Amino acid sequence: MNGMPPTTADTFPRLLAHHVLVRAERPAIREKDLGIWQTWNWRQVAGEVRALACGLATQGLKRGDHVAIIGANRPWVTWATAAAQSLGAIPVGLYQDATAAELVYVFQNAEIRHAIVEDQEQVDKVLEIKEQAGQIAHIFYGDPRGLRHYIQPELMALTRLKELGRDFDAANAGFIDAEVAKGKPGDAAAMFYTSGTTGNPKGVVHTYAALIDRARAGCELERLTDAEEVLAYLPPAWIGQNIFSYAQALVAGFCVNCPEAAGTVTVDMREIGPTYYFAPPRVYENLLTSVTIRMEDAGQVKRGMFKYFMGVAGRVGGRLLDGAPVSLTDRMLYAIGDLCTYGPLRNALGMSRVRVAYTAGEAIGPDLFRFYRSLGINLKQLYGSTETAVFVCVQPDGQVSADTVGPPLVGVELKIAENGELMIKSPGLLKEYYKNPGATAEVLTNDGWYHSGDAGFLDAQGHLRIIDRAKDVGQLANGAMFAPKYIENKLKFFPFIKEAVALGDRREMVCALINIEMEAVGNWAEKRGLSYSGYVDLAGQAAVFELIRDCVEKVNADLAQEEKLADSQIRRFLILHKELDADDGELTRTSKVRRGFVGEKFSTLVDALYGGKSEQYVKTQVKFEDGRTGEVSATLKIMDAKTFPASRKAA
Amino acid sequence: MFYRENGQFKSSYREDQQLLGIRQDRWFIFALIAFAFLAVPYLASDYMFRAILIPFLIVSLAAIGLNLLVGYCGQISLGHAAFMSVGAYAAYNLVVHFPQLNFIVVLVLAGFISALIGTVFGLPSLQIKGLYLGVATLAAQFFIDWVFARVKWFTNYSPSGSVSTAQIDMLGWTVNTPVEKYLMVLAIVIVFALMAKNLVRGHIGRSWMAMRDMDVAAEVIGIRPVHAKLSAFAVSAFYAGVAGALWGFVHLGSWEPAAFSINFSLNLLFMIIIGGMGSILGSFIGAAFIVLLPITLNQVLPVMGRWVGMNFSTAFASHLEFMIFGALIIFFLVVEPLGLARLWSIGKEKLRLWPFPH
Amino acid sequence: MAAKKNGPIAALGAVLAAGLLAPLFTGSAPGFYIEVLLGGLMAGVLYSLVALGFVLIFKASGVFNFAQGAMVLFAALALARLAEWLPGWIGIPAGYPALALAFVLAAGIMVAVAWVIERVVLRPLVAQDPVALLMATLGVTFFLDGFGQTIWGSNIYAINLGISKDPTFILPSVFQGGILISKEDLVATVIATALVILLALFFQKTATGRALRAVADDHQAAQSIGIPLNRIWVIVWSVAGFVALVAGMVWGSKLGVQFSIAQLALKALPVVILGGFTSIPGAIVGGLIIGVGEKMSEVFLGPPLVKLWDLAGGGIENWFAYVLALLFLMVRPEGLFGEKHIDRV
Amino acid sequence: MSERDIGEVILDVRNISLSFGGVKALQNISFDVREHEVRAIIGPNGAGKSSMLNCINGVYHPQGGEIAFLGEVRSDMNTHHAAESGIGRTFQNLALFKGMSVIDNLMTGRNLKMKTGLLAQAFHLGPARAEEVRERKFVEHIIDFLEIQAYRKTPVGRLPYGLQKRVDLGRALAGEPRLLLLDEPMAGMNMEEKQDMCRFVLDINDEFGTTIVLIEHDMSVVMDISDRVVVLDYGSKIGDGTPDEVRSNPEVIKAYLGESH
Repeated sequence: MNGMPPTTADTFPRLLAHHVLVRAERPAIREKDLGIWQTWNWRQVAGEVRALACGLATQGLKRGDHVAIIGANRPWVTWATAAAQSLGAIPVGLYQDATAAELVYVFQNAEIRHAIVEDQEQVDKVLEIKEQAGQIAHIFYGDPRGLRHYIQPELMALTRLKELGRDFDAANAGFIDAEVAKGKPGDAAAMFYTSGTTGNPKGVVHTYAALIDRARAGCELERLTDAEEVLAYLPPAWIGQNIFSYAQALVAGFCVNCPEAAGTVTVDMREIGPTYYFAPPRVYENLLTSVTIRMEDAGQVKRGMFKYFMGVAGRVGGRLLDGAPVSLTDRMLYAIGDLCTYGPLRNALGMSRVRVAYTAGEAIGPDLFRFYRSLGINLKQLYGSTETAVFVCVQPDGQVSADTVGPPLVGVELKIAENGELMIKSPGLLKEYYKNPGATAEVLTNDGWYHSGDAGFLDAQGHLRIIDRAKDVGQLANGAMFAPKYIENKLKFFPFIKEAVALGDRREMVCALINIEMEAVGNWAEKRGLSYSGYVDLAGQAAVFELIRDCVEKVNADLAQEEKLADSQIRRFLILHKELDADDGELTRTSKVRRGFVGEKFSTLVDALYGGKSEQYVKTQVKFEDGRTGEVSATLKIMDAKTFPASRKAA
Repeated sequence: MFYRENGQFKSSYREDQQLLGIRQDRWFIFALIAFAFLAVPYLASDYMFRAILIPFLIVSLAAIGLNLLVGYCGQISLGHAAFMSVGAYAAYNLVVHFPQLNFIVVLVLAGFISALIGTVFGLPSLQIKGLYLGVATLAAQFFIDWVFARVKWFTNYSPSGSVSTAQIDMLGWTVNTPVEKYLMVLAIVIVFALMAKNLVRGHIGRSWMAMRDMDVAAEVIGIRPVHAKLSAFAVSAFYAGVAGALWGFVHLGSWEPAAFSINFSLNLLFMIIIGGMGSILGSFIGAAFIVLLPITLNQVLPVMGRWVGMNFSTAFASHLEFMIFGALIIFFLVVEPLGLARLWSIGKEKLRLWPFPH
Repeated sequence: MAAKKNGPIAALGAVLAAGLLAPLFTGSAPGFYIEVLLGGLMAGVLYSLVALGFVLIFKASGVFNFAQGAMVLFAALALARLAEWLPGWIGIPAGYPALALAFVLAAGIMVAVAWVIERVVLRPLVAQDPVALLMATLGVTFFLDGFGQTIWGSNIYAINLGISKDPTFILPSVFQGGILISKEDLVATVIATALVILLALFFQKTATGRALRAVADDHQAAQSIGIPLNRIWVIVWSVAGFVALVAGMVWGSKLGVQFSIAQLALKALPVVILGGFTSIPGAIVGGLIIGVGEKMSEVFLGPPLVKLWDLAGGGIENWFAYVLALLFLMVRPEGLFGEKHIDRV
Repeated sequence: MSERDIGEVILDVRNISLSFGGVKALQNISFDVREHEVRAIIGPNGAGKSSMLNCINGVYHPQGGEIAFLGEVRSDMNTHHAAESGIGRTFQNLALFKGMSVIDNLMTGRNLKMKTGLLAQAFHLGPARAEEVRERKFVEHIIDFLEIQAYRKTPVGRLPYGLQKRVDLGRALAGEPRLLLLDEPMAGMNMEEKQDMCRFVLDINDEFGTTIVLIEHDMSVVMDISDRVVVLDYGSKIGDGTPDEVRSNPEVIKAYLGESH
């Protein structure tokens, strides 16, 4: 049952048809609705899609048109997507929380005439922008609640649309099949709008070939079968969701499960127990925090047990996953732990059945990463973006580590530009930015290389390491690469360090300003019976300095492992006397460090660092919560950190 | 801890409403039943069967009946043993007058007769609540006691006033060894427990609980107190009747009205208080408790006596039993009104949440 | 809930009256008739005594005290055994002095019991649904029975009030052979009456008494005017305990102190149903009705029934009270003197 | 809600008088309710609002007057008949079935629709099972409608007050009432919960065309959602009409002066 579909199934509608042939009765999609998991098998799904497609045809949807789809993870979203594609139209997913203004731009940019939306809320939003967005002709809605008294001619319920479709289908048998037959792998399959940091969003156009090829590559690597269960809980407008819960489902023929409501996702996850799972690092982080918090309230015995077995897991779990040798006693210990801790924990997280779990998007802390793997959850990193149809690099089983994103996936070529930017050539690259040749030219070279905008390099094992956004990467005076964010992340992975600012661009060495994590360090201090009056005092303590110095030197140690970064080891550092704060402009509102600003604000300190002083008096304005401003002043110690000789391993 | 519920999702209401929703629970129960049927017969001694297992099963049945009335419908009964005696004497007379009847038929008929009487004595519940109803049921207790003690016809004019039963014969299978009796009772009790469970999860059970929890609201949404309460009395008395018949035929063999005295009624009440109001499982737990406590006391006390160097009389044992019962009732009413069954379900929840505390 | 019309109750009354008078016209000797009647009244007095305790507690704490009987037994046991032991312990002369002291001590003990009950049972269960409280008192019953017999012993003990048991004949002139009654019953009646008067005074005249009435009328109100509910309960239960002691003494002296007292005390339930849970006069009248009714039915209704259905003996008195109460509940749940109430949504 | 079509009078209350042992709770009150409308009864606390509802669905039996529902004239309702003839009702002080889960509470509200007998139930025979499933489906729609999916199987006792109010509403809806009586649906709620409740009330009236009579002592909320308003004060009617009429009614203003809302 788990063979890949033939290559002749080269568009999503054809893939759908293929599954109707080979696994008509297997579940294709489930939705927790009215208290139970309503299930549709592939035959039924095909029927729904067919009806919708015909319906859309009656409403004048033509090949090449764009269809806006605004909704949560509901079966009809999938069906509508497939239906549009059956007609050769291009579905454009939009986020439910998109503002009217954003909608206006997209609707105009893609000349959208047909919109398929979830409910009254979205209907209102679309009607509101009708004037500006011009040519909206049809709005179809899934949930009729509250819409009974709407009289606008554009409106129609999906149920009605399907009726029309069925009648039409009955009248013109073969029409839809003909339309599907017309589809070509090179046609645009879907369009995804990326909200660029500046300017208007850009519509990323992907062809069937691109999406299906990447989906297939992923499936083959992980040997995904039609037995997989996935939980569709991320916004459908996001390409990742489209790949994991649409493209790959259609390639491997597995079942997609839609949660009942936003509020019930965790419960639904526990019920379904997905076997194939994706989440951004922050989700894993939140889960872990909730686990630790809940364990806090547990009784002595349980806490002891938990602590002990997590220790065992830390030692053994990862190795077992990687198939590395483990002593018999450890295996037995782990088995016991699995019975009374890991197993129940996985169950509570809804991950008992997870075979493959991905994370991507940003760097993930090694401890966090190891925690899940030690539980026996096969968490792996992948690298990709909207423009690359996600799959560029994936860590294969057995070659997993916290700081790489794995080797390039089949069909992908990588090269590093001299400015350190990662260049990608892959069958999954975007066709173009819709109606934006300028932007397209910026990212796509004539010979088909894509500018990822990320700085990275391939390590000794040929695994890709992403270190920073290319534009943030600088150079040390000696010309060596300097990637501040990478260093800062490494520092921030230590629980004791809240924020860090690495300096060194066009300087002879790297120095760091560090914020301690008040709570963690506070606890640490109390355990040692150190008394302290407040942040400034604590930050000034010699013991704390030692503590942080350890962290810094650990970072240096593994920086030394990477020849390109060996020179970026932190020579000197200090602990700031105040917490970096958005109110003082040191962080962005999304709490990212504003490196430049901090550099200027604390110029005296910076000078002191590079001037080789051993301490420096400083006085700073601060805003308090209540808006008053005051001053903090302190004499800050400045320390040297041990550095290590760069290990020159043969690559 | 032993629960692995990922992937146990329900894709139909049938599945969602089934009795044991969680796979692990199903395994546990099936294992338990298998053990009771296959292993116990080889493990237990005749004494075990006679003195513990059979009485336990039968009073469990009676307790379930009482629980349906008190725990689920919120109508108190202090005279349930009387309904048991109705069942017992009904069965006796049926056997006397229609010897050819199959025992199962006899049981069921006895149940119906007792249900009839139960309904009659349930009539006051339409007029009066709580305490008052308690007294009404006491009336049932004493009146019925008297009837069987005095009206000779019921005891088939036996001079001593006590009756004794022939051996049980169903469809050719003569049930006389303790093991056979045990197996028969076990089968019957399981079936009836299942029926009770079905009732309380259906609309009839819900109408009972509605009367219990908030009778005015129940009426407002269209539940007829007459139906709800009387059906509860009838079903409850039916269970009591069957239990009574079994008690007489299988456990006692021969008995007199005193066998179903007010104290028996009170003990049944204690079973469901300790075991758990509104819980079928609780009825079993409570029954086990009340059956085992006296026996253990009688076993343990002399031993303890020897330790402390004084010998406790059997009288003392019985007094102690009284005190412990009394204390336990108060303890549970104050500390855990839902009884041991509640503790059980809490424990289960803890296992499901393991390793988290909540 | 409350019955609308008084038709049925009138009918029931009529039937009872008829039943009471019937024997006179069925040619049983008037003397004997009156004897039976008096006998019934005497028994009724005892019932009333127990019922009294009931009503007190129900009025004050809304608790249907199943344990009243057990309290009677417990008190009686205490009295009997103390009276028996005291001379041995402190060399106080047996007979009245010992009895008197024993009475005082027993009273003290009952106060202690009341206090414990309030602490262990009432306070935790306050504002629980009455059925739960009823069951709690069931628990108390069992505990007291067991406990009492453990410490006081479980044989039959005598309480000797020093009244000659031999019967006396009165009004020989009116009925030939006169009417036979025992001094003991007379004494019992006197004591009971005295007790009732005492209680009446207590409730009418003393501040505590008035407080108790306030509580009975409305718990919240009582609390809001600053009456500590818990103390009230202790007092009430103590008073009930005292009443139980008196009842125990009288009964004990008549029948000997034994376990059956606890069972007999169950009779108090129908009595209060008849009289109404909240009415002291109700308790007394109810007691008398039940007492008389039982004896009458036993003596005059029993034999014909036995003959009619060829019963194995009478024993109607075992259920008469309850069935009467049951009928009463059907037609007039609030009893003769109790007050109605409407439950609000 | 202008385009909603208000129909004929379906409930007509004619000079109802009610008193508890001398205390006059209602003094010949008369008003009518039209199909599909939202009718409010307002008045200060103790104005006799709840008593009025209790008369309409037969919890109380008025001494005087008569009530006509769907043409049937009765001097006093009985609760069961009221329920059967399509009068649903929620309670001011939550009268949920504490021991049961949300689903069971709603299912109980459905009991009038469930007919299978004891034996079928006991043996869980086909019909009983089918019925159970059928009604469960219906109840699930209500759960969906009231957005309480996350609490389906929680015992109602554990739910926060606001949600319990919703379950109470759901239980009433389960009976598919033609006339829905809401007894202070917003009492003790914060502003947000009140708005939710208003939305539900309007949606119910809109989706199912249910006629609604609701009681509130808080004028502000009611005025925007009801078509017509009756004002009670000390057991007698002092105003009746559209919100605007009522607002400008001097007596009403007087009654509400001093009332701090």
